[in-house]
Amino acid sequence: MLQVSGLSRSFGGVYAVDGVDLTVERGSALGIIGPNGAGKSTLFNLVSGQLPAERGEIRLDGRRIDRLSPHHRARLGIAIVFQGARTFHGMSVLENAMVGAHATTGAGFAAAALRLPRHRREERLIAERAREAVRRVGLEAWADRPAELLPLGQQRALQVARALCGEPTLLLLDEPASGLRAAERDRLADLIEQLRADGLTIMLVEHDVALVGRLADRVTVLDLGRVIAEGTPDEIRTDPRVVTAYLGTEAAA
Amino acid sequence: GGGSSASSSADDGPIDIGMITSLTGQLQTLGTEGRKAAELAVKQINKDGGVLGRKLELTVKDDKSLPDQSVLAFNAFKDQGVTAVLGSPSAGSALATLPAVDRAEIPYISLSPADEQVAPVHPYVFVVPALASDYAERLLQYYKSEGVSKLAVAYDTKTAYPTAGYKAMKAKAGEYGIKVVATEEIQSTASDFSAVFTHVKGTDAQALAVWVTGPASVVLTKQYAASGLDIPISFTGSQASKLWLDPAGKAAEGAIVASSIGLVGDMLPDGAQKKAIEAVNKPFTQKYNYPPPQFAQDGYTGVQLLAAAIEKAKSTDHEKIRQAMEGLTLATPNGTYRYSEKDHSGLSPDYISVNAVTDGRFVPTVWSKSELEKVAK
Amino acid sequence: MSDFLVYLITGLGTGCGIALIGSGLVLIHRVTRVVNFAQGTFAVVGALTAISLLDTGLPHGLSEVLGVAVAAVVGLLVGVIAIGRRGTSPQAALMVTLGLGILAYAVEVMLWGDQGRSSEGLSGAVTVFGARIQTHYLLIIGVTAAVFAALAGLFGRTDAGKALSACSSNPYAARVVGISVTRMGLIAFAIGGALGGLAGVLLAPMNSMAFDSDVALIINGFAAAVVGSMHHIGRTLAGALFLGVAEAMVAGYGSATYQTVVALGLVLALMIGQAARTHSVVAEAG
Amino acid sequence: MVALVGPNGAGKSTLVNTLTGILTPASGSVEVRARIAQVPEGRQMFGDLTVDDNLRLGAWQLRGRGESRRKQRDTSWVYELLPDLVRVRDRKAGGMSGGQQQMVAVGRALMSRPEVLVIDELSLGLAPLIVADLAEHLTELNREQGTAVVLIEQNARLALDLCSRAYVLEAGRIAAEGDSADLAASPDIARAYLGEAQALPAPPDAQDDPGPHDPGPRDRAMADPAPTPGTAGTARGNQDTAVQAARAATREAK
Amino acid sequence: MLTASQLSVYILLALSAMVTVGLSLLMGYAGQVSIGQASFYAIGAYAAGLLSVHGTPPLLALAAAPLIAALFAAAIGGPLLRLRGHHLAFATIALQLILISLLGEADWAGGSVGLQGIPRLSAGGTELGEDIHYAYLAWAAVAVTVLVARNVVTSRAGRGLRALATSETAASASGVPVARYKLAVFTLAAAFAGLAGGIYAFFIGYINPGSFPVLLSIQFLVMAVVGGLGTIWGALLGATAITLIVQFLNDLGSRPGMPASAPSILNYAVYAALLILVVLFLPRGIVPALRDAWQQRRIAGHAGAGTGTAERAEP
Ligand SMILES: Nc1ncnc2c1ncn2[C@@H]1O[C@H](COP(=O)(O)OP(=O)(O)OP(=O)(O)O)[C@@H](O)[C@H]1O
Ligand SMILES: Nc1ncnc2c1ncn2[C@@H]1O[C@H](COP(=O)(O)OP(=O)(O)OP(=O)(O)O)[C@@H](O)[C@H]1O
Ligand SMILES: [Mg+2]
Ligand SMILES: [Mg+2]
Repeated sequence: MLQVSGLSRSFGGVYAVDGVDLTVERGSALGIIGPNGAGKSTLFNLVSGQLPAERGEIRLDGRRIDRLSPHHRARLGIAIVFQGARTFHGMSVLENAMVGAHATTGAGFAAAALRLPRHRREERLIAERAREAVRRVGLEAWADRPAELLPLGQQRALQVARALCGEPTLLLLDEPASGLRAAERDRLADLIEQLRADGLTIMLVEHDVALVGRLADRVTVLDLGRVIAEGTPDEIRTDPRVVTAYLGTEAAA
Repeated sequence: GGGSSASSSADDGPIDIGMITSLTGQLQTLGTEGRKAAELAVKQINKDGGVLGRKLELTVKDDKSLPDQSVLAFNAFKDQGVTAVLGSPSAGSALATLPAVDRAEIPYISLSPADEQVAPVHPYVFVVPALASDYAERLLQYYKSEGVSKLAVAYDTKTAYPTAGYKAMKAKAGEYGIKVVATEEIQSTASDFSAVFTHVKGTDAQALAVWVTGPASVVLTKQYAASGLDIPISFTGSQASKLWLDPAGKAAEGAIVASSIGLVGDMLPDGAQKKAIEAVNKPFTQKYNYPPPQFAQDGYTGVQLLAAAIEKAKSTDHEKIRQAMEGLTLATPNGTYRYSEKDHSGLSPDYISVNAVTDGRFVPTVWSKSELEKVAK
Repeated sequence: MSDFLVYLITGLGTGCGIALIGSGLVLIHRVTRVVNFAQGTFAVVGALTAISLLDTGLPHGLSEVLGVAVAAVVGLLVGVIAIGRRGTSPQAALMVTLGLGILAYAVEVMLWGDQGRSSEGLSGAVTVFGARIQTHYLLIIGVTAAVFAALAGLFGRTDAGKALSACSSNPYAARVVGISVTRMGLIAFAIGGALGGLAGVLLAPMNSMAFDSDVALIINGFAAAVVGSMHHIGRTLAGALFLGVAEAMVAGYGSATYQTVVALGLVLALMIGQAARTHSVVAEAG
Repeated sequence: MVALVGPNGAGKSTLVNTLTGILTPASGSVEVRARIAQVPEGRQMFGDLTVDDNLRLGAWQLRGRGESRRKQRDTSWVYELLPDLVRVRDRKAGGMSGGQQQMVAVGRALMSRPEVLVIDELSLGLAPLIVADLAEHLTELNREQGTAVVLIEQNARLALDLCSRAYVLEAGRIAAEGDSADLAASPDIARAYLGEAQALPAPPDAQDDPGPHDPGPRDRAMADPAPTPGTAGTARGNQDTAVQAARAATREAK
Repeated sequence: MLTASQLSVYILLALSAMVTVGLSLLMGYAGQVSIGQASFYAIGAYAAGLLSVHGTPPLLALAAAPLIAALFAAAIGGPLLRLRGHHLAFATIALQLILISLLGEADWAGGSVGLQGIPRLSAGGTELGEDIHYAYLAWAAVAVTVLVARNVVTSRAGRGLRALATSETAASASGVPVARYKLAVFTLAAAFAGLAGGIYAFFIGYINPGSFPVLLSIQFLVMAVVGGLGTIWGALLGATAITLIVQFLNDLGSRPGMPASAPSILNYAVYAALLILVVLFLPRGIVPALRDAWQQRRIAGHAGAGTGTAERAEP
């Protein structure tokens, strides 16, 4: 469903992503690993449109999207959960999730200002969808709390909830499990598996190789902005290049 | 028709007079001086038995040099049922208040020199300071006497007073056989005017007339002194005070500055005019240790005119006062006013003195001295 | 040709005046994240103090130095009130400096009255390549050059400079590595005050300084500082000089009535140009 | 070496922040007689300074003169420890990748040659390879310079392997403490893992007024030295544990 | 029954309130700083003034005021809103300076003298001569402004705004069209200011560039901040408090018997001191502070959800 070809982006002359090609099948889960600074987050930013690409193209279901604005891509069903917490301050957990619904709703200022029926209908829809999403990630107890006071783990979950509110078809997760304890980690993994079961396509960046092994059915390894290996988790785990560049000996065991 | 003048017509109570002036903001220097002198005038008049045997009572309100605040103040005076209002020195404030004045039909003695207040005439509005156009005419007369035939004019395009002055100068120059060979548009917010002098150097102008208000005039003066431009420079009433003279310092020496006759009172021959001037100068100087600047004399004169009009009208009725004003002739520190139905700015250019700054003082030029002597008697 | 030179140098002169105000703004913001609306006040206080001292017969030089010193103290005071209280956010502090600027009006009117004052600077004019320039401009240009060299050195080379920048870059982290954020901020305000005072005493002879002269000063200085993103010393200087020269040139070859309009317009265009090139991800990074 | 483990929101960060004096305790006191350095939660880069400057500022507190100062400012040994940073040493830290920032944060803390090193999340966003190296280096430090380490680590296994003592935090209180080996065996750990988000102290001022000027946790932590009643509980809860942990840490420092 | 002077104070108060509500929306919800809001006030005033002077029916001219201000905002907003933080703040102030400067030059708009002879509002032959009419008009306009603002902030759009105030990146990733939203709220705020300006023009009957100094913009900013950014009630309260305090101090300063220096002391020092105290001790503004206080009392009151924490932590 997603084809990336020859994608490149540099910062201050140094290439962060350098001619990356990859393909993601609908309903599949692609794991992306690689050393720090390999270009994983940048790749996600390029796909979700946060950064303009310098070269190469991105196709979603065959349609070129690399010139589209981020919110436009969101409307096409691409949702991203950023590395590090990015919750909206001064808004409750529920409201944070509701923001995600922008991708699928349309009532604008005029509708809101004049309280048109369309607006009311949408508000109801958004509200219940947000509740559902919040429940799904296990935050209902926090629904009305200011989001920025959530501990790290919950903030991550909240971002997933926000993404779900947009009913995406492709979900980009950048280190969703970092900072999570085993318990939260498992809950997150379960959630992601459910989502896959619902037919969501997933791209996952993670340094927890075990987690990647559990969730991804294919893994791409980046280093210095280039794809250095590609295959099933097991192939990757034993790939010598990957071991030396990334895993290190005991982690592989 | 004559709006009756509510409370203050109670026949023996004091006569309420409102004064809108700028005690804060851009023009606070002008407003504060005007207030001082106006209060002085009221005190004097009351000491001499008041008007119609009643005391004058002056209430001051601050317009913060902002138009809408002036309107607020005027409305307040309207509620208070004042007999008349002395208006703000700020042109913006004055013009903003006129519509309200026209509706309320309360005599409004304006201390702002904006030409627009009297053309067209607003029935209840009378202007005290000499208009920009009067200064323009006077300066042209002076230049004629000096044999200047080619004149360069620099004026601040963003302020009403200089713009009016420039327009008048350009219009009347012909009558005095003077040609405006260079027009320099300047900006009172600018901090450098070397361009003006460089441009004027390039022309065959014999003198430079400057129309500008506020601090910019100081900057301009200093830079003129350093510019090496060798033709005389002239300023207008806006510079005829220590607000300009002190900071300009040495640079001001020799500059030509037109001013009200009151500013050079002590150099006039004895006579009615000199007495009128000393009536304010002496007590004011006693109280504040410096001679009253132009704006102070305007405030003082404003009160005098009003008092005379009320006296003449034998009533505090707004309409009656207006009529009295229109027929009024009165010698004041600013000169002798002659208001009429058509002319609500009663002062003629003859009462404007053209001075040269010598030893940090305004000294009438020879020509001006002789001119003033004609009216000073 | 010589006309051009006059415009250029006078432009640079005014530009330097602007730059000095801007430098204080940048310094303070770079350490405290506070846009100090009282910066113009520092200049006014410095100038008026120096002028009064000159009137009492103190010699040039000494009077100016004292003026700068007083401005520095005022700067420190402003700092104490604006950021002294724990947990005052930069936005709040901004409003406080704004308030203090207005408060200063009253004090200044009390002390010096409401009338504009000025002093005698370096008198006379020199002729450079047939262009006649006020000597005082050269002084301003010289001092400004020195000040900016010093600032660039401080922030670019020294650890102290880095530590100062660190305070605004991430106050929390600054505390973590043991930098006393508040003390640094107060130091910045004091130096900022001195810079403002310096600008004041240098501009006093060229202008008529009154209690409300700060508005014009701060607006130009703000323009320059913003060109430098409230952070970059060099770009601030460039912005200021650009502003000054642009005004002089417009006045010289166009009409002076449009000098502000054109100059501000150009600065705006410049900034929008810059902004178009940076992207939100990068802007939000760090 | 002391490990703090516990579910998200247990109060570990709040605790160590009171340790290092970033937050002032609502009651009780923390005394630390040692040079203490912290790797704060969420990296906390000096975004617009270069990586190298960030590291050097780590040594800000060390008031050396001349030669010793030069030594203190020398960052080369950090680059040997974290070779990935060499590539970006002169780039702005704000632009760095998550992991690179984490490395800088660790490096910056090490630069101050601390006697007590407090690390809030060691392996956060770091590649396995690096984590291994760092773990090694920490034990080395602890063994050779006797540096005390207070470690918060998502990977409890790793934490307990590294540390001699461990405290299990839950909902702002110490649920268990002791020799990490025993704890590793005990069910307490398991409980700590299963700590439910719902069991967490609810944050205060829930219906807070919206608006961007509403400070986030970080600003807030700095903003009010005396937490609002809402947090007081949490803070007090943290605080008594804080004292103990601090003692533990300083004890090791001696 | 209010006197004419009180009336005119309340009218100007209402106009400030309208501008401030817009500003609070812009700054508090969308995180966009504007120190040049008076520009749109001026544009509205000049639009209404010029149109009516050239014979457009006053009511039509009044209706046009917000539209023209909005159009102007929409036009310049495109490039302007690429700027962030201080850059935007400066841009707005620069914009106002440029506008004032150009108006001073524009003879067709009265130039430096200003625009005279603006007729009074008249609806179908009957003229709104009395100030009281303008008071009704102004407060009706405030009501509309508040209603629209409330509707916007409590909507999908409003959430989008608040989101992009924290992180444009995250907001856009969630499908919020950042640029368009910024422009929309910028335009809306301009419309509010424009409407206020229109009423101002008809009420005073004369406008000149000096009627809209930069200080006015700063005044609006102060009102918004003191009241509490991002709260509509804060905007109203701020506008009211500041206007009334300023008027009070002003009257006090020129009372007979007051020393000559009283006006500047009161109008500058006291005003500033009050401002500083509010900002220092209620940094988030009056309304949020009141809300917090109310929260505390409620929490302290019945041991409800709020105190759960403390209890659990007690030994
Ligand atoms: N905004 C930026 N400015 C400058 N350089 C950047 C920026 N963003 C990323 N880089 C650089 O691009 C490279 C790739 O960064 P990226 O964040 O994609 O790495 P990553 O694979 O996500 O690493 P990690 O696993 O640590 O998150 C890094 O060298 C980083 O320094
Ligand atoms: N500034 C704050 N204001 C109010 N509550 C806060 C603040 N900071 C933290 N909290 C609350 O205090 C509790 C402890 O937070 P803390 O970050 O210490 O947990 P943690 O153990 O570090 O979690 P994590 O493992 O995710 O880092 C949490 O419930 C959190 O919501
Ligand atoms: Mg990353
Ligand atoms: Mg933590």
